[in-house]
Amino acid sequence: MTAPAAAGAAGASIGGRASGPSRPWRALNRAYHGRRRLGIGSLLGLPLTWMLVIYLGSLVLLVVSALYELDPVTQKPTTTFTTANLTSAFTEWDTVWVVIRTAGVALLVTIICFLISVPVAFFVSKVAWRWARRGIVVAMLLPLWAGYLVKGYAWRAMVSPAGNQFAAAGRGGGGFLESTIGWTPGYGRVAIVVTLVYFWLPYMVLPIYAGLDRLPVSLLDASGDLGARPLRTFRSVILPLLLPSIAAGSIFTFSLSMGDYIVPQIVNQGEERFLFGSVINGVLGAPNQPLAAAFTLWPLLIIILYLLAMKRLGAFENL
Amino acid sequence: MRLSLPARIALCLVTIATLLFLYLPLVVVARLSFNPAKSVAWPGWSGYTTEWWSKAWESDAPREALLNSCKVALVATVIALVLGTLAAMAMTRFGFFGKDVVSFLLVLPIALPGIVTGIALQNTFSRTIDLGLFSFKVGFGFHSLVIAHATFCVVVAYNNVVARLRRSSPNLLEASADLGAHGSQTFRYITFPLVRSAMLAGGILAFALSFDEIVVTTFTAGSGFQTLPQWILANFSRPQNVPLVNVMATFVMIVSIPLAWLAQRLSDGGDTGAGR
Amino acid sequence: MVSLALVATACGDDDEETTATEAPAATEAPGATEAPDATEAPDATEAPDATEAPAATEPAGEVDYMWTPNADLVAGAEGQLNVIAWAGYIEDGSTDPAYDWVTPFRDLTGCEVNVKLGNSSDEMVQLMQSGEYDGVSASGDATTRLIQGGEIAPIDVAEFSSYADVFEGLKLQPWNSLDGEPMGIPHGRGANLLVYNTEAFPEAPDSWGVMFDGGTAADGAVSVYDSPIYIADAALYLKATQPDLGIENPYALDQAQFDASIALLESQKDLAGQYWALYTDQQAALEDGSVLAGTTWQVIVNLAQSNGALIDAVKPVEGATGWSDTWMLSSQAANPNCMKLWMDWIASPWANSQVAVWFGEAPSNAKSCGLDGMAEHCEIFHAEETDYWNDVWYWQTATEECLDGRTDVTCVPYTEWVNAWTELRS
Amino acid sequence: MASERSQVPAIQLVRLRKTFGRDGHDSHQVVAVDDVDLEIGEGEFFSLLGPSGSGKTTVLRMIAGFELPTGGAVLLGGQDVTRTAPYDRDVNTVFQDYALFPHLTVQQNVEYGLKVKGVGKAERRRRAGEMLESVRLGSFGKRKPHEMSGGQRQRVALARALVNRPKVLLLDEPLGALDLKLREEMQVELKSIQHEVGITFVFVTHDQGEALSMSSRIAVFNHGRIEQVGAPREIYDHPATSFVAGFVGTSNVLDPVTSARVLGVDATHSVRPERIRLVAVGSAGGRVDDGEVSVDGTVVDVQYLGAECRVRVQLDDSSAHLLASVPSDGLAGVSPGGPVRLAWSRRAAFTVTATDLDDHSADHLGAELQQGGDEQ
Repeated sequence: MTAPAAAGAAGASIGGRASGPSRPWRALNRAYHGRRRLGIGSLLGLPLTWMLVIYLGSLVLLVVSALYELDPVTQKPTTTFTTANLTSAFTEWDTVWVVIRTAGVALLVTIICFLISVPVAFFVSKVAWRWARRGIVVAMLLPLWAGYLVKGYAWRAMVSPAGNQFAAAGRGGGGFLESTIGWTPGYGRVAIVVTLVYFWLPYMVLPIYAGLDRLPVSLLDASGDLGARPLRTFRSVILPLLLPSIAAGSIFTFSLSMGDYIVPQIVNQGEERFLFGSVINGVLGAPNQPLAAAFTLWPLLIIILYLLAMKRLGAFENL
Repeated sequence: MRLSLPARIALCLVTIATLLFLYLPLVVVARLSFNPAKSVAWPGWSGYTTEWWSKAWESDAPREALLNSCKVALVATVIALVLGTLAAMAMTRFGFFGKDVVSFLLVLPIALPGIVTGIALQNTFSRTIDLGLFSFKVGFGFHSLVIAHATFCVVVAYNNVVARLRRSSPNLLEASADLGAHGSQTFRYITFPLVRSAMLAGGILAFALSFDEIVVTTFTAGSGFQTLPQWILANFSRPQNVPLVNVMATFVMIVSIPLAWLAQRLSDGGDTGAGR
Repeated sequence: MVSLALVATACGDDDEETTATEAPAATEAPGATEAPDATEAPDATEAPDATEAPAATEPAGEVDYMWTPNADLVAGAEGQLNVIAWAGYIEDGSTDPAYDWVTPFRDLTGCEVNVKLGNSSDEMVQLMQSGEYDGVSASGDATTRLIQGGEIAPIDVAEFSSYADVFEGLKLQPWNSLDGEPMGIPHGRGANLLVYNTEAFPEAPDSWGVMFDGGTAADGAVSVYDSPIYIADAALYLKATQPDLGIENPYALDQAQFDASIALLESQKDLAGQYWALYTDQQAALEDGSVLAGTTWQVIVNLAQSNGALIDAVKPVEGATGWSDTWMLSSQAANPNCMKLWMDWIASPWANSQVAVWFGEAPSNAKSCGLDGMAEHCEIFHAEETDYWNDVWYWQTATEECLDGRTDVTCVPYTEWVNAWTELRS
Repeated sequence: MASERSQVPAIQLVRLRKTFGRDGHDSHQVVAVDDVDLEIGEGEFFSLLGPSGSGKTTVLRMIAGFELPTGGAVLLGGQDVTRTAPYDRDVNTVFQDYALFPHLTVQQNVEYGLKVKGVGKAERRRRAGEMLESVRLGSFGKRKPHEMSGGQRQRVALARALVNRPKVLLLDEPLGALDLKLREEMQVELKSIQHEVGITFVFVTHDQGEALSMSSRIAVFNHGRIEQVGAPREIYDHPATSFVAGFVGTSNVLDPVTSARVLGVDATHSVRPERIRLVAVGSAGGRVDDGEVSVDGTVVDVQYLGAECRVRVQLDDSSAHLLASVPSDGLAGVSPGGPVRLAWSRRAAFTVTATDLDDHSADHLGAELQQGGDEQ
């Protein structure tokens, strides 16, 4: 008959080179058994402390620092409380207008990304030859790796406008677009939007692709079987099911566009401070740290509200 | 869903156009790195020189910046992996009050615009923090960059590991304990091997994220420490160095492509242990 | 004199050029490395800024740097220093091997130089407030803020051998001293010039009216400096064109004067084709002809001309704003000895002349102009002409207490300038 | 087998209780296991049977040590292990999804338990090899789990647990993922393995047929409580409660009103369909034997199941339905809408305690009707 397991365990020593945990380890392991809170605490303690102390703490400090007055001569924050910075950030029409404009651009970028992503993702996941799918997905991902500045710089070289009759020798041709197709948006708003779309497009394509990939073909067939034309199927079946994926993608396209200030610097060659990021950067450099802190409350609020809205749509499970 | 042939062709064309849109600028930069002139004007296909490549090779500043970027990214990635994996294990193994808040907190650094994160961290690091018993100042330098980068890289590591753990059978850890393995053994023989490739994929992504970061870096880098993106940004405003920027940009692209491919493979593949 | 070699290297970095320029040749100093045709551009000789570069091809390495480091400071040298500087103020030969005043400094003192480029005075102040840097090349519109903010440590001139040679007119100015004590070492000065395209303006313009009134070929293609301090340029123009406003000093504006300046800047938006914050933006625009006139720095003119841009620059009749930069030591400097050595070095005759030629400004060290090949540079930049600088209004920080001595009104402080500029630009 | 063993039960559950939900908030709490007392003897093949959500799996997980009881105690071989960690219990588990380690080979999976206990390499290789042989997977050692079929994985999971020679083997619906044919094969195999190794098997299932065919004893769970413990025949023939009657096999449960009318006893009764005869169809008379009771009704539905048919009858003067299982060849003239008379032995009807059958198990019951009585 079978030897009881205890004998099996005793047999351990026979095998030599016992690999069981040493005594202190055993004690520690036993201490954790059944103690759920201890388990959660020791796993989550370090990351949570890090995020709370370093990140959330910094955000709180930032908000607090918006409440201090700026010394007009030395331009350093004083220890006097004031609400002037908040007033200036939230009631001055010029500021609010830039915020609206920036949110508008971020939304526009998000919508354009969405409009491009859906047909592309649909093609890759449902139409393209099976062997090509993976390749196309990787191909979509690779430019993400080329580096933010590299790509920004690339767009500068793309849209660089042609010189006029006063241009120096060799400077008449303009960038790639001008010299090959004879047209370029030039530096400015269009270039900003195009560049932002370029930057964040893969962030939208990927979640939508993943979402479509999870969507069984039978569902689409069923819809077609019930008499829905493809567009109807798209609107009534695909779109609602894709909503979490779209929401996840839009977090990136929206919030990354919202805070950008490098792109306007690279492809906007000194027109007005088009995006709010540039304004914040300008104020910070003024230097007016408290006012800059007050200004950052705008994107902070907008993004947190946006995140909460997207979370309701289930975006976080699709990030 | 049956699509008509024209619809399929249209979708295919949109995809091709998108790929062109994604790659054309990169090709332009790569081509410009061989351009004899120093401007961003398109040379056509006439001029060609490898002068900039050899200059970049000899130049100290970009090489040092590249090295700095690698150092920061490496250390930040390691920290992010530890924090992200711990968080992922906690979040998949336990249900607890405030779990939503934790996941929100983890996503926040990457979702908030870099300029907000940057200013917030700069503000904190530059302060002398008085805790009564002792006071300290984080200050700026290699360490401040690592802290900042690790903070927004955590979510990348976390996402990868969580995805892997969610795809794995929830019973694996219980099975291990059931077979007599203590917590430490279970981690060593089961949990770690399971998430290893996900960690590697997350690590590569975190590395790339850190390596490429410019906004938060601008705010949290100290004096005398320059990463490659900082070097590139600084040299946008130095006309003499524009060709070197092209070279470094092209170099980074060439190096990162195999890495990207590897990360993609690792995060897709791996055994999932779904049981059935 | 061994120092003949000094500007020789300015000719270029490859052998071909060094030998080719045996005879004195007009060179648009800094960038002329790759395009020999640009160096020979016929217009170049007419350019007032063109740097004379006699081609004495003496071997490098035997250069007399005309500076002996302070032994006490060298003894305490920390091995490195971190400084904030304007682009072009610190060159280690990586941009152009002919311009390198960092390597000799490192060899002489053992101090590595780490540079953070400041894109504007405002940014420099912000960076200095972080306390991370040992020093800064501060313009007059930054120094007041820095000194008042306690960022700057006073200097003991005895530690600086170069100080004695600095032009008297630059010493103990309001922007580089506190209560009669020097707060830094003057570095050089220059005027903000009016740049114009020589094709669009066959006849050189002589008034800032090109930028404010319009009616010229440059309408819609005017390039404006994107900084709050530019409000002073508008005020300076109003000072000449609307005397009844009573502007005495463009940095001392009461509310009415300030509002008039802002109104002028608002109307300028129709003429503007570019607001530049990065000097390369303006340089590129000058080269491709999208900008036909604008406020500029000499260094930009030099760089653009070396790329073949058909441009020139003048100081208009209304006078000009300008800068007198000062190297200052941070009160929180981690490497004070290296910083002091650097300040002394940069104001010494050889290094000072290198910077002046590269950047395109008047040197601060009187002996610099005595170096071979420097005479013409000093003449072009009016280094030794006191009169020239009379109508140059060096950047200063506006304060509530009017800088022109008025006591019956309060002036608009610089923070308001910043707010007004932010509003204007958004 | 030593006699002393049988005196100490392999497993004892004493007033075992488990609630889920937020601590300290009674209103949110769900009682999963409610004061369960149970003794499982050495060498038994014991099944925990019940619908999903009835608490049987939670009991199993508490025996294994994966869940801490909210109250009560778990004793293994007379020893209190209530708060002992899983790795310190002589118990092994076969999981529903097998939980094979995906990154390890089959051989490594089986060796795992020995390895973490420090058994030497040669020894554990030998024992794992033997174990794999005994589940007829001797040549599969180098494969990865995902390269195996469902049945093979199931046997690997079994081997991985048994190689540790546990005192008790816990099986959590191990056959649930297999198709019908394979499942029947494995039932036989499991039974023979249990016979061979002679250790206690605790088998969780919601499939009453499986439980009846394999077990030495069965505990029927409902709503966190044990409704009945007994040998399969006892459970089937004498269900203690209406729930057991309905859940194990198919049963007609007569409420007290109907019982009073038909049987003359005012209590809930249960009758198995196969005990009911069709004594008369239409006007044709049939004989009701002594000791039999009879009722009249109308045929609602006839379900053909091959060897037999199930006839659903609505009783006259009542809304109650009865199900009769009759041989297919005795169905002449039976058609929906026609009158019938049903009869059964008084001894076939037995009193049960009325317990509720929740919706879920009702569905399950419906499914059981399809399979008919072939489990018996």
